[in-house]
Amino acid sequence: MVWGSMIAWYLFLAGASAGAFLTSAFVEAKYPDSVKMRVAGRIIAPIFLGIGLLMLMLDAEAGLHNPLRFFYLVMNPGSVMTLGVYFICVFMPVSVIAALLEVLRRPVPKWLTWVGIVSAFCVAAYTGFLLGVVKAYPLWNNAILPVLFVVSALSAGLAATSLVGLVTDRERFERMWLIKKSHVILSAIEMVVLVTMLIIVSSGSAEGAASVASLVSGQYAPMFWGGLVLLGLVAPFAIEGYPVFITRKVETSTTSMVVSVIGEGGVLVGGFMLRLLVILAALPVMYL
Amino acid sequence: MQKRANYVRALGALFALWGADYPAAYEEARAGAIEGLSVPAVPSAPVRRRLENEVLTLGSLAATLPVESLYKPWASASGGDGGEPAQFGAARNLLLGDSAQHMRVLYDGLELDVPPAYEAMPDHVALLTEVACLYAEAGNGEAVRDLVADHLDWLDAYEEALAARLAALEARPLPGAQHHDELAAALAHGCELAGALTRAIHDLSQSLR
Amino acid sequence: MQEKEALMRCNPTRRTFLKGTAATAALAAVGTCSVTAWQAERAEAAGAKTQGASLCNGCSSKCGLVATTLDGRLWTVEGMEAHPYSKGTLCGRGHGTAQWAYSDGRLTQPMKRAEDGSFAPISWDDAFAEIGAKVQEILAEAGPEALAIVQDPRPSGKYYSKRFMNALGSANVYTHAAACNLSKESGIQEATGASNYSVDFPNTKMVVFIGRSYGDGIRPSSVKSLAGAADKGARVVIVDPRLNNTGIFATDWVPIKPGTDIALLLGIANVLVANDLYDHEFVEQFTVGFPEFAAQVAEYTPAWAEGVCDVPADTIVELAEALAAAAPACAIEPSWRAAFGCAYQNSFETARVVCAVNALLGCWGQKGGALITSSPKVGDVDPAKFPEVPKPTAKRVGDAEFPLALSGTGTNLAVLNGCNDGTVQGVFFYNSNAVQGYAQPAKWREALAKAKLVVTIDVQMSETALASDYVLPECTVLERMELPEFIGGKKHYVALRTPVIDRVHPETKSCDEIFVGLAEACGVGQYFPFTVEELADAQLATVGTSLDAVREAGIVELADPGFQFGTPAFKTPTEKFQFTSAKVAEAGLNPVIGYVPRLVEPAAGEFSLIGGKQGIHSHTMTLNLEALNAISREYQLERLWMAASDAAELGIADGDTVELSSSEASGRVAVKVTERLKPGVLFLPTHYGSTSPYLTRAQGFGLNMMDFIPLHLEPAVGSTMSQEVAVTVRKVED
Amino acid sequence: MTRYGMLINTKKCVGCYACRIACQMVNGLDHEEAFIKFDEVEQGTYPNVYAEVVPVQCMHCEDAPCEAVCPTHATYTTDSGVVLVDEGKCIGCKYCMAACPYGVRVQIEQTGVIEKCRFCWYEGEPGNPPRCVNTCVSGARIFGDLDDPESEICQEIARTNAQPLASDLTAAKIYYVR
Repeated sequence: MVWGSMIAWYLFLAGASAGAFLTSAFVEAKYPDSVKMRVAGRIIAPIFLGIGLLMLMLDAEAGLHNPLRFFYLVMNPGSVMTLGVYFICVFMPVSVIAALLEVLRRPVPKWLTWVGIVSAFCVAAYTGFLLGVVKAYPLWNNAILPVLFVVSALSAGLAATSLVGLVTDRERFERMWLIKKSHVILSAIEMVVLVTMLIIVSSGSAEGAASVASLVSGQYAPMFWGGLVLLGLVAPFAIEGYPVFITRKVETSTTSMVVSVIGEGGVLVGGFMLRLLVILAALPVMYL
Repeated sequence: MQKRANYVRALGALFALWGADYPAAYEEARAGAIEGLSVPAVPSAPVRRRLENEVLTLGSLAATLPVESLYKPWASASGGDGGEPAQFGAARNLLLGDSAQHMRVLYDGLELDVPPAYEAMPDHVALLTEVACLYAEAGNGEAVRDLVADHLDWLDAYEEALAARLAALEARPLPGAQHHDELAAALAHGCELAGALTRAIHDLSQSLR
Repeated sequence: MQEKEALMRCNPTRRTFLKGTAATAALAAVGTCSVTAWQAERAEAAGAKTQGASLCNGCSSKCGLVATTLDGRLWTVEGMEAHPYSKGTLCGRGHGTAQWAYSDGRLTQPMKRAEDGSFAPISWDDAFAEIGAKVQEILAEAGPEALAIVQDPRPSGKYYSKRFMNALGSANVYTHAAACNLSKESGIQEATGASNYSVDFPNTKMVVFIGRSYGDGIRPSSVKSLAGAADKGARVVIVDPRLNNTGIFATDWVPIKPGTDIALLLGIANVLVANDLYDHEFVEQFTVGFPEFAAQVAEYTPAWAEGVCDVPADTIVELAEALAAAAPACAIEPSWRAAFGCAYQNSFETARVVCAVNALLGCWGQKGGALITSSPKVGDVDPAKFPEVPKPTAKRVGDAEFPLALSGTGTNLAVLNGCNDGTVQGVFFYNSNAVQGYAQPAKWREALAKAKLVVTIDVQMSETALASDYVLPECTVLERMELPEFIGGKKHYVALRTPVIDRVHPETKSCDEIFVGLAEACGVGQYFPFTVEELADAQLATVGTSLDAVREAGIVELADPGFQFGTPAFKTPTEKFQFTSAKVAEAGLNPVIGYVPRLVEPAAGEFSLIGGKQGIHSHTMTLNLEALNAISREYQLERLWMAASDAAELGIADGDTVELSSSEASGRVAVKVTERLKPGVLFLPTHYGSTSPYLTRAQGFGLNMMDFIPLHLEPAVGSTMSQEVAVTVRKVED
Repeated sequence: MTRYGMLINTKKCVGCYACRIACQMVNGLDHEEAFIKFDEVEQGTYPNVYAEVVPVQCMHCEDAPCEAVCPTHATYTTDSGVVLVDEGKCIGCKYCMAACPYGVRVQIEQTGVIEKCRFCWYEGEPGNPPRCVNTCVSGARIFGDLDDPESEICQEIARTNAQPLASDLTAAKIYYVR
């Protein structure tokens, strides 16, 4: 396979950064008083994206040797990566300004948040289309992958921001039912989308089936079942779902705190695993 | 600068084939040692002989020579010399690469001629360090900096090559135990020497910045 | 070692490497030229580009090549258009071996072996002196017959080694043939009086390959002519346990049990004779011994043949009838090493049967048939300048025991036996890795250990060099001048190996310089008072051209030999095609061409092991070249081939590691499971398994087939029976 | 206008790797970097087996996926249909390596640039012929202008009805006789 973990990190961090920004916008709208989470979201966004871009540059050796060439990245609008660069050129400054304003305790103007929301969605989606347009790999070349990446980005961003919220502002966080509900829903949606993608890809072509097989039962099965499905989807779904749908009461004990942290962490690990496995397990269409 | 250049040159000279009178070369290297830079211990005579006959001689058993061309692409890949790129452009482990051609141009400029034993290796570390010392002695700091940057940046690759050769020897020991131990000691000593030289060169280039 | 130099001003005790006093002005000049500036400046100024012609040394074809150099450095290599073998193209080896000159794996100075087996550099003068003294010692004690030389013929090598050995009074001059095609050439010699023949591909309707693969043992011209014949719709039959790379041109593949090609051919001969499909006119007029042959061949029915070689009887009948129909524009191809060059106990006889079938088809000298062509001969040169070397009195060691071996090559295994029983005490090897390739390496090492003096002349530290007392480094092919190479065939040519680049290592010498040095050291210098240029010019003058003319053109066409189709004059004692040969009878074998079984018959559970060449390697010489080694590693070409059905039975999957073992050795290697192989047979490419620690990229890479082969010499011919072995295979649980 | 293409006749290719080495030499590649790769294809079972070696290299597709996805437009197509990489612009992001269905793009270790067969492009002209065609020992390769019906390549394509390896994947300009 061409790409490795560096690009997997980049795709995950770009998605999570967009998700974090969207979460903070959501919190600002629904829970104006939850300041800590909002600020956390807006600080996480530029940091994650910054690290992601650094990873991208480290992986592009020729660019690393002569950085001036990165300015050429805007030259081919037909390429999804160039579109991604446009979106990032909007989203990165917006998220940095938003973060600065939050740090200096100045209000973040509405229009800026809306620009951030739109560009965040675009960044999250672009990471999916980046792989989606490549006809050579059936595991990538399907309509569902971008959707899966967006959902995963949202739940990863939410998890990252909630993690901070959980640790710093526990009481209020426990009462933000909408956040906790959306957590569960996002995990559920991600599971459904993932399953449908695997089914469609494996029925699409022989190489698609082989890629899925290598995920489900082959070489990558342990990482797929352990890392992505259990730790990344089922565990968070159960951990978040239990208080929301079953006991319907506010958890305060330290054990539930630890369990929630594990749940949020699981989502993050699952998010990275998803990108890594999609890159590594993809098998090319045979031309012979 | 002069003192550091002398030390680099003394260490570089240790990679040449001295035969019987290597002790004089070692004393001279130790005498010029710069504070804080360790000088490897003098090896025993048989180990030194192994080092010369079986490591520092082309075509010998564990041949790993301090010649710049071996650790750099043979010719500029883009073929920027008014013609198609070279037959073995980017290949390594080949003698008389671009670095050797450039050193020959440099020697001609300085009216120095290369002894026959080094005709295939004008970019041998012994010669490179000697030219560096000549430049330093003439007070031409800029030339020394150029030379160190252009032609003395591959010593870590050389050290790795020596270490790899030692590992290969351990993996497949020679039948003669005594021969094996002496050669292993020679390679280890070679690594030490290369390490000392790398540090000395680094120290020299720092002092010029 | 290093002579003392003028003391340096820097510090009086220090020794200087760079001679001459540096121009102080230049030293102090600011803005000296850095590498990047120099490269940029060099980019504009088009460097001094020169082109030179030479002959590749990748294999014994010695194809013509044109090398382009820039500022004295090799830049690109291409095939020479006018050369009959390369025809403007160059195979993989040609490009790879051009890299030798600059390779880090080269021998750069004479080496001498110490008691503990390690090697240390020695100067040329000391080496010559010590070797000379040892040779004098042997001459005094055991006489010239105790000296011998083994060489893989190259233009200068074959002349100088013979002249050197004969000057010392010894007739023991051998080529590598005993491990190459000695049986085949000796067989063809007994039947037709010529040591080889070629198929007239442009006009042929049908050609049968016995084990030979133009796609693996590549000579560009033969691949082109076969491609041309296939394009014209000629029927190309491949008789080989393995569907080799010539399969792409084949119309049909006849998988056969190894070592039984003789049975298939006799079956065909039986059908031709029994059904009266043979060329009566040719047989009556131009052959002797046909009645005895016909009587004997009567019993070799297709049914009998099927029992021996496992090829269905009706396939044999069909092939015979197809050949008869296509006759005389058809032929059995002479092959090279694979099936009966030096393989089995019946290799010599197989070669004779091949010629017999061609005789029955009446295709000798016919259009599309088997052609015996001439080669240009060098005239006599002025004896004053090039003194005659007296003919040695004693006969060559091994000629008595192996009378059928070609006089031009002899069998070099006689040297191995000679070392063991003391008749040979001093051995020279030139351009030959005998230890690794000519017979089982352990046996060679054992024998050479008994010799008093072993000297190897090579470009790298091969296994043979490791078993020697002295190793003398030759400069590589693009750095040296050699004697003219005369090329025979329908047209005659002469080509020349000229130095294209300056010598990279001044301490290396060319073949002629080495032999002159050795001769002077051994006291026979008076037979070498000339340089290679003078001799080349003299030789070329005898064929109507000159050194400068050939050096300029790279290759010159000589006087037209006036080749005509039609039955050739057979230079046999009877001046006819010999179905029976008196010389074979004298050697104690059945004079009439007939059946000889193979020596080793694999039992149940055992496999036959066959070897073969790959297009990017030449026997054991090229594996350490990085360009070629990288391909072998990337495509895992060192793997042992196994038939899919056998692999299924043994539970072995493609890529598994197995342990291959025979009575002589065992070793581990990865497996290639394929349908292109007859079950019961394993194929191992014969380039791998080097044991020389000096050849870092080759050592321990794959297995060396000769390690597995017991030492057998073919009766009366003396070639090594390189495939008489039964092996077993076991999966290795990792 | 000219549209350069190549014909590879796998019925003549004996798998001798000469084209790979010649290509490495003329493009100054290291030994592990190769613009040509070889797929060995076995069809049928013993003893009716057909084995061939298929050399695969950049197909200089007219709808080149690598050019489409290249963000810096380092990959471009000349007006004579040869797909090239402008080494000065390539950042080594490897997107083209992922997009190429034939997997023939190679990262040059020395510069980090992603390169491929250039038809021996030099000073505005492809090789005359490219070195792999020039050194092919069995004449399995023909290079020429696909727009010129009289050219040797067009006539050979017509005569043998040569087809690209996978016409559904890309509009490749290397035709194979198989």
